[in-house]
Amino acid sequence: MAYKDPDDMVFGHAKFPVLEHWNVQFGAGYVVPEVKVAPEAGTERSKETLVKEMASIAEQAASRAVDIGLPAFMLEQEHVFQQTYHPDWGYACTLAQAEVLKKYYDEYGVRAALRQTVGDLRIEEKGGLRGSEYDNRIAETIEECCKAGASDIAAETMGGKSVLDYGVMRGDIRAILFGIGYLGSIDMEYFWTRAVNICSKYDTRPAGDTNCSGANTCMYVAGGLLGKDMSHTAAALARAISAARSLVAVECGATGPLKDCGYENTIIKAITGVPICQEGKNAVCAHADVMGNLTCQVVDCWSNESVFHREEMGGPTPAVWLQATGYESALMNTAIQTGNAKTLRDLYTFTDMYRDPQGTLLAYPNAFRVGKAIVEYGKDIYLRARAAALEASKVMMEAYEAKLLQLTRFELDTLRKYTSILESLPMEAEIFVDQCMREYPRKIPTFDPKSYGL
Amino acid sequence: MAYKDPDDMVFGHAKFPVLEHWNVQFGAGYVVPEVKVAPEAGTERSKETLVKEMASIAEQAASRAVDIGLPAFMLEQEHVFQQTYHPDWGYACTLAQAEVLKKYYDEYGVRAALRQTVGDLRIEEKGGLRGSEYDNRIAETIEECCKAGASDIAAETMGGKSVLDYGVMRGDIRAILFGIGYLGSIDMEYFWTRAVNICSKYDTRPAGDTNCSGANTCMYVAGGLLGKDMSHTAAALARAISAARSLVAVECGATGPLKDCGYENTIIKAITGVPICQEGKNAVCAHADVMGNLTCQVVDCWSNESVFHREEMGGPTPAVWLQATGYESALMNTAIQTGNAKTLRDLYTFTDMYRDPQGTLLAYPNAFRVGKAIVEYGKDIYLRARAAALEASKVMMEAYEAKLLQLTRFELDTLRKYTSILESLPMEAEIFVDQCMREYPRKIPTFDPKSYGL
Amino acid sequence: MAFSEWAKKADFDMMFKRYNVIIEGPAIKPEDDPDVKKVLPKDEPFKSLAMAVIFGDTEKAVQATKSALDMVSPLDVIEKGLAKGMDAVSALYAKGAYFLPDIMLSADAMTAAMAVAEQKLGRAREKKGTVVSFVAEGDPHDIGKNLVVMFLKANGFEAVDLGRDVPDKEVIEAVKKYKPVMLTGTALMTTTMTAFPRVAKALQEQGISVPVFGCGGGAVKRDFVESYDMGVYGVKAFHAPKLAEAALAGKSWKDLRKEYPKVVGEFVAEYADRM
Amino acid sequence: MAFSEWAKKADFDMMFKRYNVIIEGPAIKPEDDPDVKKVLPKDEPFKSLAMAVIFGDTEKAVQATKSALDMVSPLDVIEKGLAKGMDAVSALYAKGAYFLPDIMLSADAMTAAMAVAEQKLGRAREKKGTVVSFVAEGDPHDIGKNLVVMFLKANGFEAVDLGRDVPDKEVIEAVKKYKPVMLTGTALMTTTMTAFPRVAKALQEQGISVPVFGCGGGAVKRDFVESYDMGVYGVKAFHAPKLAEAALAGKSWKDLRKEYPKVVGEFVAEYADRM
Ligand code: B12
Ligand code: B12
Ligand code: SF4
Ligand code: SF4
Ligand SMILES: [Zn+2]
Ligand SMILES: [Zn+2]
Ligand SMILES: [Zn+2]
Repeated sequence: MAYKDPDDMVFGHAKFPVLEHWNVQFGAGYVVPEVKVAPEAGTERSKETLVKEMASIAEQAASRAVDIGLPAFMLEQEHVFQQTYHPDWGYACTLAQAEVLKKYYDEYGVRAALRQTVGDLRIEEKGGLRGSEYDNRIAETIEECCKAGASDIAAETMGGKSVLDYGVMRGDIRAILFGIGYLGSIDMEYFWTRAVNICSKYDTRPAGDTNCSGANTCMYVAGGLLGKDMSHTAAALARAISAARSLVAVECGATGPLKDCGYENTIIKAITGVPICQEGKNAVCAHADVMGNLTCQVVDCWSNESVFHREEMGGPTPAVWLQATGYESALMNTAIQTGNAKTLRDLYTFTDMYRDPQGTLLAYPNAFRVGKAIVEYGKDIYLRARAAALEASKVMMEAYEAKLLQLTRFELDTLRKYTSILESLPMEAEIFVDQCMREYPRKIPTFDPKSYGL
Repeated sequence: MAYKDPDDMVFGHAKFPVLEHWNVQFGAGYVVPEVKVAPEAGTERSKETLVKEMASIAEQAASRAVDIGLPAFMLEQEHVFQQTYHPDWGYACTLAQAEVLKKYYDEYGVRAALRQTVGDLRIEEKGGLRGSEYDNRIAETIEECCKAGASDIAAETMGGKSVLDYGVMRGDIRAILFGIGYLGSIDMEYFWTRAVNICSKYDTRPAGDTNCSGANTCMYVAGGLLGKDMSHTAAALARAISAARSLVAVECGATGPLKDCGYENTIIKAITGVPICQEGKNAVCAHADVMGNLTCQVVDCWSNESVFHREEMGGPTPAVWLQATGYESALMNTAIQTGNAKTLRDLYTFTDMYRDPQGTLLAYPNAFRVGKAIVEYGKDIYLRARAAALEASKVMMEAYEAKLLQLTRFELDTLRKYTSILESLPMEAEIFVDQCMREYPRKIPTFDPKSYGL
Repeated sequence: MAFSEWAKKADFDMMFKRYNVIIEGPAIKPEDDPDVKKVLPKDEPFKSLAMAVIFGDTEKAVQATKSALDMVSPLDVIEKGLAKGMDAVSALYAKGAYFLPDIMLSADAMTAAMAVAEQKLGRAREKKGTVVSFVAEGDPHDIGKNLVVMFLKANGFEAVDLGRDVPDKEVIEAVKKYKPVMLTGTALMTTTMTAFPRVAKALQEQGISVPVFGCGGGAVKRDFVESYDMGVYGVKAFHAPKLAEAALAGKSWKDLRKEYPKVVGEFVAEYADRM
Repeated sequence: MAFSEWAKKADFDMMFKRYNVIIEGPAIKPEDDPDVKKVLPKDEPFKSLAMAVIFGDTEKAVQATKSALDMVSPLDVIEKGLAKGMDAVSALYAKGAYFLPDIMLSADAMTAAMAVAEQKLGRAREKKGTVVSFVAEGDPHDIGKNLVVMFLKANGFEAVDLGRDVPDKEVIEAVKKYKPVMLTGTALMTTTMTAFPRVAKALQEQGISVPVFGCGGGAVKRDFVESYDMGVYGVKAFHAPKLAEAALAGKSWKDLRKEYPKVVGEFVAEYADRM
């Protein structure tokens, strides 16, 4: 564990800060606001139109940063298919944004970071995850983005998705554990070893990877309090498991700041001390979650998540949303500067700690506990993922029994049932994998064991 | 002054809380989130389409409130022209929203308030402010909204606009003082005596009035740090003056919660103790301001300002924006419940206190000072408005001299120049009015003295 | 970390409310639910068949089917027994008493039992109709599409699942081949949903008309879908079978745009102006 | 209230930066600004005329005009003197060295001085062209329109100001009457901007064509304006004279849509994809 005591964790501070060009630090004593806007529909039709779209997003964001006095910001661009599929598009789009940020940095001294999040185009059932055309193009595009001036590279890889999806639909916690915890971890190692390698040749950080395809899928399928597709306790278990999986990128050399939608990042920060991005109450136009404040608790870079690129009454969305995350970051930075960071942190946390079981799990003292459970099993990707889920279950049951966390019958039933299934799983990875391999390849047509060296 | 010490003011608490139906209290120990969405273009074409639009906004907001666990919320609808011009439209639109809120209140127990903000259709140069067709229709529509179940009525009246606009364009501080402070106050008395009277017959509160047409116009014309249309110190002076003007509604019997865009509300709360709505960092899609956090400092109802009614990736805008204000309110309510309200308040304030002179002025200890300057002159609408501006000037100069507030040459020059003009103005209202009446009717063709009984 | 102290003094009701817990009535057995009662057969062997589906118990469903087949016809087993169970499950899902995995398990039980009945029947029971489903080219987001396919199957439709990242051409080929009563497209990105108007146009140009082209997914919004012919904006996956049924009953895409909330039988915020 | 203590320990640079203060260069006199130098006449009496306008000094401008008229023609006074001063003011505004009230005062000085010159001339100097401006029906927001009118006037256009809350019919009548080179509409609300397409359609139906119909204001966005013929989305009020000049020079609304940033001569975020 990078931290001895969860109380040592606070927003804007990481054990291992990261420095990127144009003078931006993450985790070095201040929170950086992030903005992210998806290209307008239709701009993907040609390289030229997409490049212009990228420049326009950058320009709109940077000019607002200056207009409201933000000391620093990060611009993230999540690649659409074409940006990653054509490495030369990836290069040109990144370059266009880098030029804008550099101009503002030179003119005003505003610190600016540029994140390129490549798209994970790989499809298990179409060529597999390794060595396919899609796979090779991703590697090429990462390199082109580095060349063009990206400050860091992130991704949201999809290893284990086929099995996870099956698990979600059937409420099969073993499939969820196998999909995210085991298969996901294997693919992460493949993907990030390579990505770290490429980035190391440039002034570009290999930032990290979120389990969007797993834990976030569960969170969005679970939905709000009235959602009827997945139990919120089950989504919380998936989240705990995902921490063991997303940790792999850091083990492979990713430095952070970890990607914004990794709600598991608090756990990974507790273990490794790398800075993290997060999203929450200023990402309402993109996602609905039930913990808008809690995710601020130990954040180093505060994001809005992708929104439509269009005009609002208050200006174009890159401006408007940077203003939203910029003001929240300013509040956190004020708390840091005045010595009130821990109080504000605890208020953020407590606001959502019992709104929903997912918040209970991720509240930083509890997240810390899950982190500890993970490291106890070292590099055993199966056992540590299982331990994470079991500790998460304990956390939620304790809160429920203390009458702090209220649960519906459905939430409580699934929690109990899944816990006992998890407890009954074998203590050796080999046996577990054996069991899974007997069942899932048969039941899930899109699952390609070769993609994981199985 | 309702408060002896500015430190006694804090969000969620007002000296004189207001109770509205469906069990909503303002200023009674918790902050209520507000949401407001403008009808989609084209829905104004018929009564039927507008009524449906209103119901849909209400339904989308209420269902999200429940989905993320908000204990209470306020829905505000700022009337478009047709809603106020046709009293029967006003009735039907209000009724449609009231029915939705009542349904959710009955089914889930979620507290809900419904504000109807009538449009001030009156045009000085077309029939004048008093007794014109437009004027009469406003009164009728207020009554219809009360009948249909509005929880409260608000407005953004435009008295003094003609002269104010002239003042803004020429940088004429005397015209600004005359327009907002003198003419504005006269019209407020006319408008609100009547509105209070109508509301008193129903279970509907007369909430209050913001100086959108004056101080906000200045604020938006001033724009961001790089704006080049109006000095930010001048906009701050206009704001101080507007407090003396917006106070009139309360003197006429308005109870609050005062309207969200009244950035002068902190001053009025200090004087009168009524609860207030405010907007700021969650209103980015509507307005760009330079004090997104500060406006939370003593708020009782936290708003998003009007946005387009459309779909975001995270849902329809009524849902999305209620989530944004709902989460910020939840943070404040957590601070209240855990005994940290004052710390959070001060963090909000300090974040923007020196970002811009407008923030310096409105920081609650300074706002309190301006309030005191106003009450010293009792009911003399001219002298108290002038005193407010002079005290505001002092506040800004002190902060500048203490090297806390940085000013550009332009900001400093205008502040000095305007202050000396204000100082040189006569100490009797009559003389001041005389001077103004000799100049402005001649120079401003749209100014109609009869509208103010002059 | 003052949480335990804070928890003692804070009134949580002022911070949040778990409405899902608040509105939860007493636990009742599925078969006691009034909406289930309406569809549940009263007589044996149908009741047991339906109940096995309701509980998502594959083994029991197969067992009950086997013994029922001694008494009644395979078609009756399916239509008066198993299918009624599935109707009950849909009702429970719609009201929030059942959740997605429950439906999946029930669908599994239904499928297994039906296989037994069809074996006796000597052929597959006729499906209500065929629907083709795809995820747009360049788009990997397929959970929504998977749900659509699942709900269609559970409701007796033949659902042809083309997968994700499907080139326009393949979609058009499939429509030619299967002549579906409905085509469904899912896209979650601004830059992939542009496939829908392309596909719609290509179909028109080739003179192929599909009664309904249901389009949905994250970034897709109603005004976008209504900007090209055939498109009907789909909000929830479980609306898909209702749309398909309406199409079978002769409704056109124009009708469905206008009557969406009526067709799916519930309040739909996205169509609030057409209620 | 711990503000004074906080102020001592806080590093403000981590909370905010006042970039307007940071980038402010040393105070220079307007006449020393390089862009002003480019347009400022070197010789008297023109230099004094221009300088009086630059300083927004009505008295001096009138005075200087009176004495200049003894030496040079009224037209030269206006065109080689006063107008150059106004050009300098525009340049200073565009770069942020001058602010709105400065421009207004300069415009006042210019107007007063011009009146004197025109008196000598015996007639009003010819305006560059006529522009008609209005705020849409039901909309009281008129500051943007007022700015547009002011900038047009300051740049030598005849600006017919129809006011706010103007019925469509009045707009059309005015266009018929004045045959303007440009019509400008301002609307700040979603529910009033719908006047623009109505007006555009009515004009077309009556066979009246306006080279350019510039539309702007709060809720108005480019895609909306480009959804009807003649409309050109106007971003900043001070762009209005540049658009009018381009229209005079023969550019159509189609050209202006494409070349907006070039025409107004600066980066415009709203047109970033057309730079
Ligand atoms: C989970 C998720 C992922 C997962 C998907 C896993 C999976 N198995 O599908 C993963 C990690 C793979 C992923 C990847 C990416 N994602 Co993603 N993802 C999401 C997320 C959070 C949820 C999507 C989801 O599964 N929702 C739940 C399902 C059930 O909903 P659904 O599909 O919409 O279906 C519902 C309805 O729409 C309806 N429906 C759907 N179709 C139809 C059809 C009919 C006929 C009917 C009736 C109904 C219907 O039924 C369902 C409800 O019952 C969304 C956020 C959002 N707001 O949508 C982003 C989102 C779609 N992703 C986004 C992005 C940017 C990406 C990436 C490009 C990021 C990157 N650069 O790496 C990559 C894709 C890379 C690539 N290959 O190009 C953006 C898209 C932005 C844009 N450009 O428009 C979104 C909108 C998030 C955001 N706000 O930024 N993502
Ligand atoms: C100040 C203001 C007011 C003032 C206006 C005072 C005045 N003298 O005009 C007052 C108080 C009167 C007012 C009233 C109302 N307002 Co108001 N108001 C505003 C506000 C804050 C600023 C507007 C402003 O003056 N901006 C500064 C000027 C300079 O900007 P501008 O006009 O857009 O012009 C610029 C450009 O657009 C451009 N431009 C404009 N036209 C043209 C044309 C050409 C050719 C070119 C090149 C350029 C160009 O030039 C200018 C820049 O250089 C806006 C917020 C916003 N985001 O716009 C809301 C806003 C317009 N108001 C709003 C509302 C709802 C109202 C009310 C209806 C509220 C109510 N119910 O009482 C009332 C109107 C009642 C009625 N009669 O119907 C909403 C509209 C929502 C909607 N439905 O679309 C807005 C958008 C705020 C919001 N987000 O909620 N308002
Ligand atoms: S969930 Fe949020 S983050 Fe993950 S892909 Fe999706 S959008 Fe990007
Ligand atoms: S400034 Fe904000 S509030 Fe005032 S009219 Fe305008 S919008 Fe309504
Ligand atoms: Zn993500
Ligand atoms: Zn993300
Ligand atoms: Zn307002």
